[in-house]
Amino acid sequence: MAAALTVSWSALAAWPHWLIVLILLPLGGAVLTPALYALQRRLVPWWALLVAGLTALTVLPLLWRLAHEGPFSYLPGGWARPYGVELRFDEFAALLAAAVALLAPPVLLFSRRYAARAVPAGRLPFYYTLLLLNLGGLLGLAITADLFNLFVFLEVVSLSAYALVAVGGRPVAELAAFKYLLMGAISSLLILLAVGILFALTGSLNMADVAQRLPALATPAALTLAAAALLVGFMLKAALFPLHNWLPEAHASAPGAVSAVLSGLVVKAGIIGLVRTYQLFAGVELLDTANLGAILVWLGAASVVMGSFFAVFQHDLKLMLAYSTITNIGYIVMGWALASPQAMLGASLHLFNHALIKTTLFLAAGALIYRTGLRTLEELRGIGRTMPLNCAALALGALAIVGVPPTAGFVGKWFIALGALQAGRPFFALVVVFGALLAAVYYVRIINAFYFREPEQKAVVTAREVPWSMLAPVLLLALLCLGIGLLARLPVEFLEPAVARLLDGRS
Amino acid sequence: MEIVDPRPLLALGISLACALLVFATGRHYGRRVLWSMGAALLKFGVVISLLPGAMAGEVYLFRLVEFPPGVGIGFRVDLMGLFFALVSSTLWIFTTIYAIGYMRGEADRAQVRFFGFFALCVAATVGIAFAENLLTLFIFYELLTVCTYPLVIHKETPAALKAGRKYLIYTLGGGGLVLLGLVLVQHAAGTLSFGQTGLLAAGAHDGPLGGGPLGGGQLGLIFAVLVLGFGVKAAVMPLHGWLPSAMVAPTPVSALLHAVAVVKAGAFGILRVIYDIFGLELLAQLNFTQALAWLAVVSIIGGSLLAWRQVNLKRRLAYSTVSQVSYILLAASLLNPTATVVAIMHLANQGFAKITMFFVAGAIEQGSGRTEINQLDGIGRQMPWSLAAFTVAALSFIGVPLLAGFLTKWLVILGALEGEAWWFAAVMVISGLLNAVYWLPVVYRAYFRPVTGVVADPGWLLRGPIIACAAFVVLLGTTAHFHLLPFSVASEAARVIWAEVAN
Amino acid sequence: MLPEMLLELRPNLDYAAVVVLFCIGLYAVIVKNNLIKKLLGLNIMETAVFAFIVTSGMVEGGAPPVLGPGVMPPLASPLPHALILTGIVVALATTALALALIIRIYLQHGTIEADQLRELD
Amino acid sequence: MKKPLVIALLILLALALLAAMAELPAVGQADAPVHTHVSARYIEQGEAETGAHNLVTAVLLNYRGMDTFGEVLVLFTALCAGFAVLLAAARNGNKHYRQPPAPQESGAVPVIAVSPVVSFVVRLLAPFIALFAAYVILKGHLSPGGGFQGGMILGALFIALTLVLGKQYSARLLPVAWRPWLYALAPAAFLVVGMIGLQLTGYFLGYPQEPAWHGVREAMMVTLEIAIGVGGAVLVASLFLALESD
Amino acid sequence: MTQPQNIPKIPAAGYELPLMLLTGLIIAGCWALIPGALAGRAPEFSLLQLAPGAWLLLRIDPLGVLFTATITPLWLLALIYSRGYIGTAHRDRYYLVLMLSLPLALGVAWAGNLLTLLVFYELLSVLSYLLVVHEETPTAKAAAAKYIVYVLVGGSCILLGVVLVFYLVGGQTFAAEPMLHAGLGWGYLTAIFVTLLAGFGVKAALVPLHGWVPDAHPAAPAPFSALLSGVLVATGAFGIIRVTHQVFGVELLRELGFMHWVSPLAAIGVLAAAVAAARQDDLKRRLAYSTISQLGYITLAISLLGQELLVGALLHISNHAMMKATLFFCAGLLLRRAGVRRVSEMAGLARRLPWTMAAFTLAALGMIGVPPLAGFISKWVLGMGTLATGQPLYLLVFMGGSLLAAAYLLPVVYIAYFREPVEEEWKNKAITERGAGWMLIPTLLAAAATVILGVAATAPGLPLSLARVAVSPFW
Repeated sequence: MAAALTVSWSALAAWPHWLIVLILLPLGGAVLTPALYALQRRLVPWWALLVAGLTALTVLPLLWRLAHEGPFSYLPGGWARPYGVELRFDEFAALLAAAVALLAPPVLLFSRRYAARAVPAGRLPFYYTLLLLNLGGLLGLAITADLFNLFVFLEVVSLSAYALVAVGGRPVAELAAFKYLLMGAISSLLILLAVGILFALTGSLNMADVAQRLPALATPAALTLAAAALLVGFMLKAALFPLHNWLPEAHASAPGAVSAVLSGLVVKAGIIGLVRTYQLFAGVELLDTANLGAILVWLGAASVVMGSFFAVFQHDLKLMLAYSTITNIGYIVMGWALASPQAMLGASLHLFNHALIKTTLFLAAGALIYRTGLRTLEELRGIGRTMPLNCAALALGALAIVGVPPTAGFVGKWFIALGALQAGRPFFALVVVFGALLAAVYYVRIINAFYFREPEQKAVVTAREVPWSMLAPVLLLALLCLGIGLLARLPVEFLEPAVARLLDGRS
Repeated sequence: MEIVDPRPLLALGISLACALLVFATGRHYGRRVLWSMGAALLKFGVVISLLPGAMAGEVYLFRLVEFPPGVGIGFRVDLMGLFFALVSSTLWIFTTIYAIGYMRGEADRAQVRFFGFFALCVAATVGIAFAENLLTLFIFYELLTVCTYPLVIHKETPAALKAGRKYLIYTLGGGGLVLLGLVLVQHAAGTLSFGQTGLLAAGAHDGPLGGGPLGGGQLGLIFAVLVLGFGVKAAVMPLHGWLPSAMVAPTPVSALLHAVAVVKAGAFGILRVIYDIFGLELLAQLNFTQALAWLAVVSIIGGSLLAWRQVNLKRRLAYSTVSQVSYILLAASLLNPTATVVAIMHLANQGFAKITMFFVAGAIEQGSGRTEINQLDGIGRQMPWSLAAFTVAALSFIGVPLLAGFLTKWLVILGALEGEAWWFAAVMVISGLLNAVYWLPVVYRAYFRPVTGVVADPGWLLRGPIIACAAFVVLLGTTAHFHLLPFSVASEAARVIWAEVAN
Repeated sequence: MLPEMLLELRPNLDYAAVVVLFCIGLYAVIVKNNLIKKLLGLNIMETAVFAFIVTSGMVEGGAPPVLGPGVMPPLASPLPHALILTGIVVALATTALALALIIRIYLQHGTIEADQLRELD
Repeated sequence: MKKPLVIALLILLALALLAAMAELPAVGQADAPVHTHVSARYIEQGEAETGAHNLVTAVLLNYRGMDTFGEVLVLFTALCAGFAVLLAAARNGNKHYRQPPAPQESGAVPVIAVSPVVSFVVRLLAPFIALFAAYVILKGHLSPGGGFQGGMILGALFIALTLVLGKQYSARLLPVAWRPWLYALAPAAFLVVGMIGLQLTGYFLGYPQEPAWHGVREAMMVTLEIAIGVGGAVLVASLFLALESD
Repeated sequence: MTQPQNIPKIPAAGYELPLMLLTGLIIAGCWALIPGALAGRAPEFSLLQLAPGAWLLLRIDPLGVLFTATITPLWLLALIYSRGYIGTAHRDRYYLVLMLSLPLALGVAWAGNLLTLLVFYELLSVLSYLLVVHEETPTAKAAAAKYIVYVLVGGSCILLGVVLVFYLVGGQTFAAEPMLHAGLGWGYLTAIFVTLLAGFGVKAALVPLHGWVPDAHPAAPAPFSALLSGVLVATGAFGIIRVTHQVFGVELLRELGFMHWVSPLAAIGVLAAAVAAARQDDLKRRLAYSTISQLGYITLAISLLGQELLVGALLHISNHAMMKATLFFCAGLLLRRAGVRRVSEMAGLARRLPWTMAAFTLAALGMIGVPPLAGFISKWVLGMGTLATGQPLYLLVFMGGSLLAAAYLLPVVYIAYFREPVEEEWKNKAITERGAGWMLIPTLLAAAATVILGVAATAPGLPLSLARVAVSPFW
């Protein structure tokens, strides 16, 4: 039985086109959404959910194949590398793909009732379209192995993200979206500039090909500029301190489900970009990657501390969560830049886990706002009594993001801290712990306000649990926050070889 | 001999189930009481059922889950942990009875929260006691922090909230240090599992992705981080600030903080650090424990001096705890078999005596609303049973023979002498005297000052646990040579620890 | 150092224009108060980058890469052109969205001056 | 205070950029990697492999078809984004969201009184402009030009007509019921063509190279060109209409 | 002058008689042990293990038997006396504590090892607090507070010493062989000696540590003052004997020479306390200083390390107990019957309280050492012992002490008998011994015992013979 299952799985996974299907599904689904809306508007949320579900299913054979065969490529048009565009499914792509696959269905299910209220009716089809485009773009960005193609998908992601921030129609959100757009456009330009330089230097756009050709070059300044432009560009996208200041407003003022996607997934595009940058320049001896790494480590650490520090002083629940994203991006970048096996492993894990946890938190926060219309901790006092399940999910998410073992948040931080020691830089282990403490401080504030304060607002007293279609995804994700933590050895074993490969490529 | 046995998990599960049941159905008085008492008794039964086997040298293991490779949650019952679990589960019974009486007048909602979180705290304590590795210990240590918070702020007054905040800041800070230590240990040793003579003793292992060799400085850092981390909960002197503030909580909570769980958890953590993480041999070479011993001395003397200055009974009790718990640290840092016995034994000695006093303080407050020492004139005649128990506990702290405290004092001094450190012996003597200086006036007032005002009868729900705990104080002081009673468990635990060194 | 650099730059002087353009655009984005002007700055930057990439595909004396009778190598590289075509579309899209947002902001707040918008918060 | 600082920083940035640029292969140098590596193959075999005389089109639609697929997606995204931002927010009934303040000046697009001369010229030229657009689109894979360029011309024509003839007329030019399908046209065409390619060659967006299939290849590429053109035109036109909607 | 009390009839609590009977049985039991002790038997009983190797252990050796045989009768006398003396206030507590302290005192006497000694000694001391504070007047409270501080500090010192010994040689039983030996190192031995001597010295009113004595005695009720002076203080001396002879051993002490420091201290105590006593007007204070002085005798005797001297010390413990009890009983009678505390107020009281003053005179003479009373015997043995050890200088101290005793006790007698009473003050008041039988009988019994212990000193079973048996193993 088990053998038969295995065989059929491998047969299924062997179908070569899953990788392209992975991006065609959400993108195609998005393309058809406005038309579907015109035909039968009530079906649109279900349609989006169906597309997301199918996409999620598509990830499974890909993961299976990756786990058994290692990274593999797909060549659209059949053009051999480096002449065409290559898609490549490696462990890092898989991380983001898995995150998208896991989170998209709950977010879309949540959106059905939520968006009906939070988004003006006329904009609803475009809300779903943009969400699907965003997810599809993220998948494309994750799996592409071509520099320019990366840029294109990054633009799909960014453009949809800008619009999604503003889709709710709140004046604050529109300003925030513009700010986000400006920053995002600059970062895109920097990335494009870097792509141009690399192209001029190597005549190629395929990442592996470029990475192979770069070490032969004798142009330190150009290489440095390319690397710097890529780093700054992706750091902006990832909202690393000190390039973070577009993020809090944008993420906080967007509708809840959008915030979840933005904080959980879209900033990870920047991280994936950083990974790719690292892969590009890992072999370049002319470039002092250690120095760049050192800068990134410090920026990551600063993000951790500053993000938490700002979050401590926020009153708006979603702003807190947004600042917390900066902190967690800091963890990931720090882990990556420490460049020791365990730190990289931790950063990779945290990439996925943070996506999960932050989505949980934003959805739960969105549910609170959906019921009460209130956003600040002071106003939401005592909400734990009237919306106990939702608040329990939020509390579980909070525990996870603080990094309380055995939740999902713990594993990543654990390995990052170990990795800091492994790299011989215990200070950064201290930063990890300190960041967790600061996080504990502001998440405790949230829990305290929700559970241990008397309700003051009428909306809080009369609130009741959100409908099941919103509550179910929140609870499911909250349980996953715990479950993924408990099952963390699977991703660890999955990622260890990838990290080892990456570091081998360097040495 | 290691045996896989689910009973540790069962003990934990009983408390957890109790918490869930209370939260779910606790609005009904009878059910609340039934769940709490049932779970307390049941858990005591489970824990005590582990004792005979453990005394016979069996070690019960139960690994629950392993999330990153080599890092997981598991339970392991060795004698030291079992002793701690026994103390806390015994005290849980008494505290539950007392709390049922004490909280009678409170709103249902408050009671549900109280009993629910109380059960969670006790669950966490069992988790700490039975932790198989440092991570599990840490998880439950933090769970304890989190679950105690609602209890500390029970009254929801501004003062209570402030105290709760202070408590959290301190203990989360301590937790952070422990976490840091956790990472450092994992990095240095490549494992977190207890049950060997010193995780770090073997020097450099290879972690999952490779580790590095250890130097004295690194070990010192680990030691300092862990000891200070656990020291926050153990209320070691510069880190003790939260303890007196947390006195705003209702009495059963104070009992929980001081006797059943929290402070003990810190002390127990330090015991684990010394005996399991570093191991006696390594520490003997490193000389770190000297520093810990002096830290403990500062707490012992300083705590007493501060207690002397308090005019509020519960605050005096609180500072007294600062002093008393450091006995454990002092004893543990002496690194010889006798001191090891008392380091473990004092967990019980301090627990029962201190809980008696807190219960009495609570009964007085409940009956008459008096909280300051100078209001206690003549209370001994109005509440003869309670104050008799209080006196027994006070005398125990002073170190009067045949009471539990004498045993502690005796063994710590003996341990100090064995460790060629007579000055610690002197410290113990001075501390005993200081205890007399601030406890006897209270007793004196209670008995020899004219009666003032009226006191309501505390009722047997309060009086019963008080008397029982005082009886335990006497029992602990007189039953050293009976098999399966606390002292023999503690000394067997110490013997096992030292037997490993001898091998 | 500077003169040396300029000397080295001489064959790449075309690129210098790109750099200047890029900086001008960035200047506008940072300093200009009007959101439209910021957007224009962004467009200038985009243009600079496009110019850079197209320039890199140029070849001395080369023909456009459109084959046909009489077209002789050397040909300019077709790849940068293709990239830029996509790039332009992206820029168009960004600009369109930015303009839409500016319109919304203007409708909501009655101004598109950055400093006044800051005060509104 | 701020400006000099920015200028100083930008000069520093410019120097850094210049330093990097100086190291790049000289402009126009024929043996630069840009010309010797990937491009060389495009130039040498592009026509044979793709059937396009215009090598830029060959790259766009064949070698790097994915990029162009991305490009149309960006267009589609921009379109949706524009709608998502611009479509009336006031019409939603949610009390929790602040209503936008009444615009201080009426309308985003002022009503222009169109002179009869302009109106006449536009109407007169419209067919020719449309023809030109079609030419640019269809000719693109042979000579300079292409779908996008043609689409822009078409879009501009639409705007001009709307301005001149009014909104009613635009609804006839671009029927409301068709619009969602037109939005989707370009990416959907890529999907379909890609799938046909998949069926024919085993690769998404693959084109059959056997001489017997050249016609099909041509058809596929032309389809894409038209789709891109229409997509571009629809983008420009729709955003223009959306701007006016509020 | 305090107002003479109007001799209230104290209602019986009902349990006095059973208690007396019980005490009588205990006395009988203790006395029944004497033959065995004379035969040199020392049975042991283990009670309880407190800590590993640390047992609570009873060992009924001749020394212990001697002590118990002497002190238990005092309890009976005190009980009887209390029936007449103690009012109804806090009476239950008083009797409870008094009866509890008896077994504790037995425990001290029979303690088989240092730990047991410490345990019973500490419990006895702490419990005594309740008796000192009995009257709950401000002076009583202050005195009791002072007492408890001294006791606890002393107890802590003892604890240290005991743990040190335990650490060095384990929980050894008291035996003829000393526990310690020179090989343990000078530092440890010094520490042990200092802590133990200081600890027991507090109780034994060794001079720099005597501060609580003059306060506690006057504050306590008379029957307990008698026990305090006769028994509790003596437990300190008893402890010192155990320490010097059974923990260290004579040889070791000689070798170490610690006693050269103790003897002068004790000698100063004898003389200085006597001088101080002479200066007191409060009778019980005067008696208290007398106790310090007399305990000085005992300490001095112990410190000189001679066999005869030790016999004399033991003898003096029992004799002094009896005489001092008599004196305190008399003081109590004077207070209760005449309302008199001060010596200067006693003028002519002998006419109204003839039996009382007769007993007082007898005991005072005994104290001074007039033959053939008890005091003479012990002082004679002490004197002989001093000469035997070849330290005649200290003989002078003993003699000086006696002389001074005469100086502070005889004036009391003189004033009571021969000074004319101030008529106006008390002639109309009913100062009489009638109805004071409960108090008078034990007083007279004690006085009689003073005589018997002197006259029949050499009878077997009386202290002298027992003391010789008890001491013999040490040499």
